[in-house]
Amino acid sequence: MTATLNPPSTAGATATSRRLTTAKAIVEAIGQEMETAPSVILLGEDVGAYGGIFSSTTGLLEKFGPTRVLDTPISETAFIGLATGAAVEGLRPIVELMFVDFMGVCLDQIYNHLAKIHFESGGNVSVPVVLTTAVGGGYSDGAQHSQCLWGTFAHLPGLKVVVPSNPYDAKGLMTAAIRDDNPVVYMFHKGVMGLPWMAKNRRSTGEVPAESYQVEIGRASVARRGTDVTVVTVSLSVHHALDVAEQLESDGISAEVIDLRSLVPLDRAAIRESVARTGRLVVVDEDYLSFGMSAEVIASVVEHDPRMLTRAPIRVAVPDVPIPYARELEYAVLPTRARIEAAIRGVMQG
Amino acid sequence: MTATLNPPSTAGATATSRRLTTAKAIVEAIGQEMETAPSVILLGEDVGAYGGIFSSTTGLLEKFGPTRVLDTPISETAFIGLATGAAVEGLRPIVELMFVDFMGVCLDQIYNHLAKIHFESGGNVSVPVVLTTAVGGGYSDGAQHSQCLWGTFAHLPGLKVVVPSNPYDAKGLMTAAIRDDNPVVYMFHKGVMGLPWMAKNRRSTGEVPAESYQVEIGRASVARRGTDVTVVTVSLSVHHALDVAEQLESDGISAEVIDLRSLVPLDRAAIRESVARTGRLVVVDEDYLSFGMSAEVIASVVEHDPRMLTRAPIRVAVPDVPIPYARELEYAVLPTRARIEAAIRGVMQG
Amino acid sequence: MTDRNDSAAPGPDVRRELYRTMVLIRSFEEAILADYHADKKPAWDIGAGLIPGEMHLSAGQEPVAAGVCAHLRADDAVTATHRPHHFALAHGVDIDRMAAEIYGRETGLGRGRGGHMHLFDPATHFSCSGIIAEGYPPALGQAFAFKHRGGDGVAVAVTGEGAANQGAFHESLNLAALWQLPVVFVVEDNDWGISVPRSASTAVPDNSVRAAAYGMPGIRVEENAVEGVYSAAGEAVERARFGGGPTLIEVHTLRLWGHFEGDAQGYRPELADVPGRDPIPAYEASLRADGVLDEDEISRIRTEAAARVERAVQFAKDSPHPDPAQAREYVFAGAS
Amino acid sequence: MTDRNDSAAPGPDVRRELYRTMVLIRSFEEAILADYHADKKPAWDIGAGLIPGEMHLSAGQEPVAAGVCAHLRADDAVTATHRPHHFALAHGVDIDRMAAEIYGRETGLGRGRGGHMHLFDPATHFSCSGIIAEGYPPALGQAFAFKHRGGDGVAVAVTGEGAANQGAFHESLNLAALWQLPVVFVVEDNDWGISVPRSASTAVPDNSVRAAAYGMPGIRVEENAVEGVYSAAGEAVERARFGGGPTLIEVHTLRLWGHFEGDAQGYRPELADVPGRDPIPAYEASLRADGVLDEDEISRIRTEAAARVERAVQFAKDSPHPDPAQAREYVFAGAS
Ligand SMILES: Cc1ncc(C[n+]2csc(CCOP(=O)(O)OP(=O)(O)O)c2C)c(N)n1
Ligand SMILES: Cc1ncc(C[n+]2csc(CCOP(=O)(O)OP(=O)(O)O)c2C)c(N)n1
Ligand SMILES: [Mg+2]
Ligand SMILES: [Mg+2]
Repeated sequence: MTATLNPPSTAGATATSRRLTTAKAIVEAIGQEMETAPSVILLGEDVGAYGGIFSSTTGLLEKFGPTRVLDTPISETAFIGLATGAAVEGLRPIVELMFVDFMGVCLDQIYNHLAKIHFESGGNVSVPVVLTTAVGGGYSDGAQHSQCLWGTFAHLPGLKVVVPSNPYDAKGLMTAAIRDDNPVVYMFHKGVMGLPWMAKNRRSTGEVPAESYQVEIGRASVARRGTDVTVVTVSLSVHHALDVAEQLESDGISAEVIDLRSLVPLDRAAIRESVARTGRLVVVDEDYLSFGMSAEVIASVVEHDPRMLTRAPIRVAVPDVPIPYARELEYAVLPTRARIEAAIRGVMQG
Repeated sequence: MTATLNPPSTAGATATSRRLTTAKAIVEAIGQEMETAPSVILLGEDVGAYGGIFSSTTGLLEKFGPTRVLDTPISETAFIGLATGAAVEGLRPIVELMFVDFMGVCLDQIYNHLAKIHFESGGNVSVPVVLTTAVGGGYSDGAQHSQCLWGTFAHLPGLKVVVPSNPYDAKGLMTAAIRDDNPVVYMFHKGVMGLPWMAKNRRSTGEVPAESYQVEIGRASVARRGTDVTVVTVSLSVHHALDVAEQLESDGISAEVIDLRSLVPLDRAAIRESVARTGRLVVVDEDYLSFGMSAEVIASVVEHDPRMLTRAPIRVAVPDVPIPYARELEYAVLPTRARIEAAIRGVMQG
Repeated sequence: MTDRNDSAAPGPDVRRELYRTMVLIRSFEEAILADYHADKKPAWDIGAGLIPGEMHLSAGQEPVAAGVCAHLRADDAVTATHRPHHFALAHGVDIDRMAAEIYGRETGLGRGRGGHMHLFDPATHFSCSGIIAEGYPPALGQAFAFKHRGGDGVAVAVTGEGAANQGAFHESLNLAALWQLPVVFVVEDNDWGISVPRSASTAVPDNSVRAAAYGMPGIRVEENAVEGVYSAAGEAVERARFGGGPTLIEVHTLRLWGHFEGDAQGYRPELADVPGRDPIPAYEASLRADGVLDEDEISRIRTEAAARVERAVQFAKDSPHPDPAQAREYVFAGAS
Repeated sequence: MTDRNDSAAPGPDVRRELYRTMVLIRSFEEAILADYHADKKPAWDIGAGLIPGEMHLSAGQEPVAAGVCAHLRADDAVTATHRPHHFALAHGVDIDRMAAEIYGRETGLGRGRGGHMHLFDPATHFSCSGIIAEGYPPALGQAFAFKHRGGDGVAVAVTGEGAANQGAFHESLNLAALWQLPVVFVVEDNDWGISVPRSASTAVPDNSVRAAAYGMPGIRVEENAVEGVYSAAGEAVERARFGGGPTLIEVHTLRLWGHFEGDAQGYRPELADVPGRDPIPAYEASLRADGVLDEDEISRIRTEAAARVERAVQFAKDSPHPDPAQAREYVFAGAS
């Protein structure tokens, strides 16, 4: 797969597009699919009247009623497992795990059942479930409500993993996820949703076509072209990386920013294609540093050809520490613009 | 940290050493610590009369009685959490998760509680728990009983992770784990235990000193010296790598084998020191390929200096597929001697 | 809790059928037992032989599967446990493809990918899982789908008594009762969870009392009585099918053999008594005494069962092994 | 289930103390409420201000904490939930260091690492957790350690009614009952799990019936009655302390404010009635009517509480922020 050049605020624009937040783009995709496919149902904690703690389901109960949009008890194992069984029988459930941090109470259903049934059945059973979940920190929610953990999900076979960074991709990936016959873990960072009650981020609102469309799962996008250094990242860190790249332009540093969008499948070709041109690699990852995405990106390049890297790559990630509560501490471990900038400057000198 | 040269069957030998299986070495370490420290207790499924499904607790109930060796209900969340609370109050529990594959029913207690309490308490609370668990496949136990998953545990901060490959290290690491004030996940591969009912493996039995000793957590060992290529691996794959290395000697290929022994802390210095000499790297990992140990090992080298690698490194791991049941299929995805040999030969030509 | 409705006692045809099902199951388990052990000697190696891996056989527990599944249609669902053969056969899973899966062949239910703890059969909505109690939640989803589409299908979810202490048990019962899903929860109490006796795992002597925690009917069937199971399950399946919601049934059954093959059961004090508690000879005797079956019929049923199992095993053995070159397939379904 | 023992009704000193505890808690929550919202405007930003992050306040639930903790010693343990302040204060956690933690300061219980859902105080064996029901299992371990060492300490484990449908609840009650651990399980039924009413989450109207599933006594206290809680908890703590094993207590309480701050509660039909159900004025009136407290005493108690809270908040605000250079510390304890 080759990456598509896709600064979504322009390429995604069509005659029918409006500016939406990422949250609204997600809801629109779900609503359109529910409209066309009666088999699509939605369940999870507070997805009904509340509309999703992070506004990922606003208005869907009103539109589709309580037989298709279901608030559940706080029983993640039971209701995620229910989604699996319903999918085996031909429904296409979207099921929300409120925070990815809660995966530990229900991971068995996710990785031993949802993820493996297709394989164990020799391909005879399909399990088309979209598991949506909120990730990320930056607002002092502490060690049990601020994690990204996409590395954990991407390590376990049988799950596709998508992580949109902007409204255009969010809608297209949601449509693709619902139509996919496989389990898809759909991770949205709270900071890209465009929520009215979080720090505002200009890249969380953008042009979104009104009609239904898909963004291909497994395809990275080049969020910004550059020639000196490749910054590979995902989710909220794409915004930060773009901010830094724009600012470094005036210092004569041309940074290319790759938004992976999917971790499984991982668009290794897109990473290599870019690094082949720049020779320099910075990986920015809001998940934990070790045994995760940042190393996988580096390995993808090096196992192809270590000489592609003219400098030692630099990883900007959470340094294997639980996410601290206090703001000063949290921002000392998050991949902030300052850390990204330092890494880019570092790899330019290196 | 620098790796110790430690072919345990010789370096570990002392006047008092006997040949033990890995399982017996583990039991001996636990028994010796229980003898000296009344705070050490042991709990888990079938750890009592049965002696542990993989013989990791044989005879301990008889020796220490039912107040210190406790069979539990099949309630991993409850009894692992119990271990955490007991440790907070000053006991030093060893708690067994029968197969690592079952982590999904109790991961919250492990990674959100056991692992994070020390940090969240600002260092005021310590949680000295040893979580033992069986890993690995190769005997057709299928997709839910054959996983390694050490990459998953190593990715989550707050847990030390040790993975012994032989009786000497198994005893010393167990002693160190019990004495450590931190949670330690102690992963034993069924294939290194020396069980009478599994395929025999000559490296699962070895010299073990009778007295108590520690193997430092976080220190790799050079299981075999070599000059042409560095093979970094862990657990049962160490045995296979050594077998292959011995055999390749006659073809004039000198392979160094690094047994990581610990994944957290990871002995990055030992990896680099070896690769600096050989310039060639093969990583052998029975866990899933992507987003795991194999990439982390490669990244550890490259982020230091990509020029250390004169050839593209090769990963031999489970290719992101659930472990199949049928023998032919399982051995097609496991890191077998044949695959390791091909990788070493490949990296020599490369 | 609720007493079983004796008016639902089975007539002669049903009784014969119950017997036939139990005999078929036992024949199957004996055949697997033999082949499993045949080629693991002299140094017993779990990974060796025609049938490698862990093997949890259901001998002694036939009454549960026979009694429950007698009420099911092929479009009803069953999710079983790590010890699944009796329920698979009683529910009508294709015996040839099931055997082939256990022998790890390409013709198996899962093309040899799953193995004996992972049997998936879309034709009979059958599945099972190697993780304790985690088969319950997917059964809820099957029941949900049946109900959502306006059908009258029922899902049966099975665990052992050891599994009834797992969190998934609780969550599933609550959700099923709350949403009034057409589920029948079955707990097979064989007194043991591997080496741990029920008294060392479960705070109450009778899991059926736990039904009250969810406002659903609960019933315990004693003495491994196939007809007791039949009656209790009949009520429960009917309740589920006609919108009355879930039921919890616990059956006091018997693990005739070890937890898994190779288990010497040194921990089991009542070991010597076990063979005498085999439910099949007992049921056979009662059917003979009641004039439901005579010697000829018994022998015919046994012969037929043996022959059917032999054909299945032969099918398995004659089937091709999976191609290692395809080991990485079936992780993801092709794009839709 | 069991009826509460009215003979254990509290005398005037205890009643005064219950009131004092409730007032202290409310003063604390009001102070946090004010500071939490003070500097998040005009565009409300959850991550901004003196106190950032999610904030779950316990106003309205004071009777539960006051009534339970009145029976505890400092060497008894309490594990609370994401809504932990009332239990922390009632159990005697240092109010200064608790405030400092909430304000994210180096002097906090967790040096600012934990935050309001992660308060750990070894001095009072207090802890809490942001994961629903997952605070129960560690409480079992504390109780186990107390018993194992031959002491008579008791562990109190708290969850909400929503959490009682989580697997950890079931596993913990079974294990505690099985091992007869000195635990008191407390369920705070405030009718809501965020936006989901109890009727949409729980198959039974009364969680105390679930105690029967573990053979332990269960009791429900109605009407947010602090003295009802006091009596029920007195029995339960005594039972635990003297070897009688665990008890389950559910209290029908009240969430006076939103689930977390910023929650507009549009989903809550009875919203207008809520302020009128505040337990503190009601209890105050009854103590006044019974002649236990007069206007002066009430005003003194309120003033003292306000002053204590003000000192704590001041301590917090005067305390240093953590040093970002130490953000990576405390992941592992130093080698022993
Ligand atoms: C979550 C989980 N924990 C532990 C196991 C290991 N295990 C397999 S079977 C078994 C005993 C199950 O006992 P029970 O539920 O009574 O079923 P039985 O084997 O008696 O049929 C155990 C502990 C598992 N498979 N899954
Ligand atoms: C396992 C888990 N699932 C979901 C959540 C998100 N969550 C936090 S509080 C809450 C509601 C809890 O309701 P209840 O137990 O009644 O306590 P209350 O908030 O009413 O005090 C939910 C769903 C969580 N923290 N943990
Ligand atoms: Mg059993
Ligand atoms: Mg509540």
